[in-house]
Amino acid sequence: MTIAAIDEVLCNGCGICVKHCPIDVLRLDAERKKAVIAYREDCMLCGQCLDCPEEAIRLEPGWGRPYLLGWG
Amino acid sequence: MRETIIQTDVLVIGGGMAGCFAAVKARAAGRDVVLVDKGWVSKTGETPYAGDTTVFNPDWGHDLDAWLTQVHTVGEYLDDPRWTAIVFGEAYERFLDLKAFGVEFLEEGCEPVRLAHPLTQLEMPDAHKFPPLVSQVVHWLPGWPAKLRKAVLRSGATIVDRFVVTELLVQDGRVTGAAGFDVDGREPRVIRAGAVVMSAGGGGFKAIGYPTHGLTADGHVMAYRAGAQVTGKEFLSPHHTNPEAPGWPPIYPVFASGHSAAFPGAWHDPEMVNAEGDEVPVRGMAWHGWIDAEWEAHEGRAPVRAAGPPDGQVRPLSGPGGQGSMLGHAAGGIVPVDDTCATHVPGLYAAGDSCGTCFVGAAYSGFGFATMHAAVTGARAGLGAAEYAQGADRAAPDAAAEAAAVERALAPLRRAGGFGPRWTTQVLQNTLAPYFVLYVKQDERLRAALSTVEFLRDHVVPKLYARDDHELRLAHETASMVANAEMKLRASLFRTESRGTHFREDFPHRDDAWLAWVRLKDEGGAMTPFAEPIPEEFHPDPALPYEQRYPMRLPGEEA
Amino acid sequence: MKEVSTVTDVLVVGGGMAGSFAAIRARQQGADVVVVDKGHVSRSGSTPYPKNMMVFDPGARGHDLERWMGEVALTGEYLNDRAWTEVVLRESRQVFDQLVSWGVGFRKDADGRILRNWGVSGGIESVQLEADSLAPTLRGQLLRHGISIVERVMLTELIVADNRVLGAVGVSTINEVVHVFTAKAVVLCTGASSFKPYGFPLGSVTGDGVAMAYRAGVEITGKEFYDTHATSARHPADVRYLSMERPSGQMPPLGLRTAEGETIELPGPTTLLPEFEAHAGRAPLTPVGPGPGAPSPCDAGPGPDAMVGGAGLGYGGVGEGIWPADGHCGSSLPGLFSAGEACGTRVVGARYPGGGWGVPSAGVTGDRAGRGAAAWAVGAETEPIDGGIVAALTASALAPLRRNGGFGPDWVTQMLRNTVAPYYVLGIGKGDRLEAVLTLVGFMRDHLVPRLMARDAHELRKAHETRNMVLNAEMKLRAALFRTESRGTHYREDFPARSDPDWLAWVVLADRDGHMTPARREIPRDWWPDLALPYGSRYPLAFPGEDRPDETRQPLGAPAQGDDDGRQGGVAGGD
Amino acid sequence: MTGGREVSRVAIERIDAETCTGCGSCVDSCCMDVIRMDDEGGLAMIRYPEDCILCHFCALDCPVDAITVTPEKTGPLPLSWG
Repeated sequence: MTIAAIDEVLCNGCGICVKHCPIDVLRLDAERKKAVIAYREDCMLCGQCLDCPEEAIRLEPGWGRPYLLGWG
Repeated sequence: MRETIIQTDVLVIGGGMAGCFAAVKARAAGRDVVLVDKGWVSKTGETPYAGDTTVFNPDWGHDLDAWLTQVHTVGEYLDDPRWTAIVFGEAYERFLDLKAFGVEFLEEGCEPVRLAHPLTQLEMPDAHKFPPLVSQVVHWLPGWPAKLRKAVLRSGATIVDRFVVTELLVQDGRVTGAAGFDVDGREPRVIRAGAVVMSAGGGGFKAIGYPTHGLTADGHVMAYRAGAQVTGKEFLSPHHTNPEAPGWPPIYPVFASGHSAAFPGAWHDPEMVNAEGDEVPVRGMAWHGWIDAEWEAHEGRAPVRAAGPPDGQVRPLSGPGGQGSMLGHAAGGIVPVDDTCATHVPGLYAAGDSCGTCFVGAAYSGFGFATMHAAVTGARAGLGAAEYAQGADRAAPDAAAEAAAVERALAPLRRAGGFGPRWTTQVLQNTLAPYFVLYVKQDERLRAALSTVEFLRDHVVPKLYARDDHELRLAHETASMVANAEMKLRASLFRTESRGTHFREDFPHRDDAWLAWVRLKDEGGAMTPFAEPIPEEFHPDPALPYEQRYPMRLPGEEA
Repeated sequence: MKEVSTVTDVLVVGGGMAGSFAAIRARQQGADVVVVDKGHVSRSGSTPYPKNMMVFDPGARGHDLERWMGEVALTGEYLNDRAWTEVVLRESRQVFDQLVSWGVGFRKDADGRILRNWGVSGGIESVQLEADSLAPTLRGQLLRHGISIVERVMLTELIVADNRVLGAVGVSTINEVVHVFTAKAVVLCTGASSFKPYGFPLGSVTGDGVAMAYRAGVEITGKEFYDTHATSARHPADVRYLSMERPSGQMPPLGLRTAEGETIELPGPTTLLPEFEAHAGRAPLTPVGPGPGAPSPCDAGPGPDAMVGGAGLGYGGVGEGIWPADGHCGSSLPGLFSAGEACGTRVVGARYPGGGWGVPSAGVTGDRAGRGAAAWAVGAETEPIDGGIVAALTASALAPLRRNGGFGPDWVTQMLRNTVAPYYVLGIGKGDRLEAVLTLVGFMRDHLVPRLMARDAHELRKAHETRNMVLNAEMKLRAALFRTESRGTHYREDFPARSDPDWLAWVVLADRDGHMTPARREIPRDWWPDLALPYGSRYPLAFPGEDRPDETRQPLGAPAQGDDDGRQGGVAGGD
Repeated sequence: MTGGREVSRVAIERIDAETCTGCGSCVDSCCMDVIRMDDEGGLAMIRYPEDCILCHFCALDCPVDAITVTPEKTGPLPLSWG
């Protein structure tokens, strides 16, 4: 895991992290007005979501990848 | 899905430093401009990671010849001094542009603080053998990329974020626009344009540990498929990472602080110690490490430990963190045919890391070079495209061809099944990541990897499928990476010598018969490499002994 | 550096089903026996997992030797060694009785009768082992028979002199201790060869015995065939999520649903059909029916789930391995015997018929190898071993531990797995792809393996396992390249059909002057299929891309001569 | 080398020190030598988590159900040579 969590309480739904993520890991939940980790497995630890004004996003070290066997 | 059509004079693909400059300059020339990015303009590609840029200015006591000599020698004579001179020559104007955009620089009094080349502050074993590293950098202050974006908006250009361009539209041998889709699942689009600027950055393989994440060679591949030539693919910029926690800590906050020169050694790992406890000889004077660590591993002396950024802690190095990371930094890309960054395809212009000016040659000797190269080529491509768009007589759009292009863009979404983009990307990385493929190269290993890449190209890529719009983007990125892999392998096989960051175990020395650029072009559907000779006037003096022509010792050349 | 020396008559390497039978039989013949295992006897290898056991019971309804032989020949596509098939069939009952007498549990019906199920391959019957009964019982029997067990010791090399095996050298996996075994006879019961796959519990089965035997100059066979285990795309590493087979005795799926929603019947437990479907672009594949079988403490699987291949990566299984030179599983190297999945009896041929052939084959070959080794030991003297040889073998066994630097076994294993794992290498082969991968494996063999390093005894074991896996990869690639046809679980896109009679032959690999060299062993003519029969009747299983002018589409596994008394149904678990 | 801390959070996840009696059955159960007894407390410890192949025998054999195994297993990136 790399992007660990988005603090639901702190997140103000501004969408900056969604905009700044270069690989579309984050999406905005329109109803709840909260950013969500939509594609965690694609996170590459670039850290741009740390631009979050509320500091609601936590990253973790360690890069593991689920084994993708045989075929997709 | 409904298909939307946008009309514009100039379409700019990719919203980093180069794309923003292209948009602003084309707009200033009076053209309508649309700037699209698969991410968020100004926060995409390498741009947000740039802590500084290089500015050549005679009034600051800079000597052009000395700057050119630095690049020429470290780049091992594969630079194109004509472009190097253009980039340095226009750097100060672009610097003033940036200030006009509102970008703030670290200043003392009213003068920007100029820092010497960081390597001059390090003990480099062979330093005395190289010409002095005279290039300097200036630092912008945090938040500068947002100013770029604002400048584009102020210019009146239209920004389309989160839009993935999948192919260029070509009609009667001319580029007439592009087609793609919106990653948020809204309608696919066709963008008709009088001219297109490709500024989509370099090409990596989604490596961990260096921010080439979104850079999947989309621009190179689209241009190549449209008939452009590509160069510099045999070079790479090796970057290492920490195997216990690759890519950690994330480097963006450090870069974004605007003080990247502040952290020790950056990616050069100047003090590497091998498993025997011996210091690892650091080769050359390029900013990015060469294959020092890879060679130690190859010789059975791994693990190699070094002080890693950004905290300078000593850790075992792992590599290649780059996994064939970028093309030779700002050295390779789409071949420009003139100084307006026009390409072999009328109507297509290239800028930034997408543009193969070869201005640094076989190794990246600078610091802040890439950003300035992006600004200068971006501005030139923007103006060139604007002028072309003005003169271009627009043929009636071929609606059928446009619809077909959109269908190709959505094809993976239409397939019920096939091969997943993540699996395919992993298989590709597994093929290219081993240091003994793209770092310590050798004919039969390169051919073996190529055979796998050809299988992926012919059998897997046509069957890529996507469950949603996000995977649709992944599928197209995967297809680009597979094509880019073929480019890197073919160029590496073709250059039967070693030079710069291209090292062949089976041809371990420079061979001045190879004072040529390797270019790739499509011939009857076959990717075909050929050598473009470098003008004699740029050759090193053959009378000089090898060691003086090439101060960097390649593996096996140590005295 | 501590060195432990052990002298015995018979050294049995590997403490699974085959090793237990070999050790106990040899002991019963009066030989001193030592069993050495790199793990813990009853928990290492594949013995903890089998669910079914084929038992041929003369006189029992439907137990017709001729017809059963026909079944195996048909599913094995005539590449089974009929002599061994018959031996295993005939002696399976003794093995079963022995297990029962030792207290191994078999599942019974309400009336206390042992459950029987008809095998997936039509009319072959098997019984069901109770979960987690076989291996612990065998361990108890080894101890009861006064056999000394040496555990957590990995053997790295056989000691050979004057064309005779004199013992073996190994290292402890927990501390820096070298073990030197002097033995008159050595029985390799080290199991199958895999590449530490995910999703099928073969992590400790790395072909160590086969590799040691190959390096000692004996012939290896059956390497071109592929293991077809698949696992769950959601949790590919977890055996409980095996979609095709589970350790719990859960039923295999009757079919697969493709991405297009089409349901395809699975013609048997071990075909390349899922690979073919994926290769054609119809993944993801979902197993359908019959759903969960008998629950077991191990069965936490969520039921049918998108399936991916490659789980049993490299696993050869029954009948691939060291070429048996005689009926006692001896080899071309005097004093060296093999049994179980390390022994290349080719008992089931080119494709596994399902229904539990692993257990009886291991029992029968273990029994015979044990007797053979004891008989040899009785007539043999304990030869003094040249200290120089031992010193050299010891040095190479410890070499990875002595290196300051080099390549870590995990990294090299990862490189190897990344290279051979993709289904389009060993599963759906093609000349150029096999050659390309062989190039990279050759680089690993020549450049990486000699520089393997280990930080501790645990990594030392892994370093030697990695070395053996690289060798096994080369064997599989060379054998697959050599067999220029498709047959059973060996498929070549560039040779998509069986080629009779040219390839009615076995492939053997041996070291010839330092080069791995494949060769043919002809199959006796009277074991050939009737070449007058139409191709489709000889080979009911259709390969993609093969030209079947006389297509009959006979479902695979149908009784050979249209004999049908409703025994179809594929209700047995996997092996 | 492994893919990092990630690995220790997957496959065999934890052995509960409170519950573990130090009987060692899990050490015997493990065909991959993942589990060892620690030198101090004589309790079982996860020593080489990256080698866990999720055979589950440690958990199945544990008389006091002290072992947690998760179905997740993430793989190390093939980055590190030595």
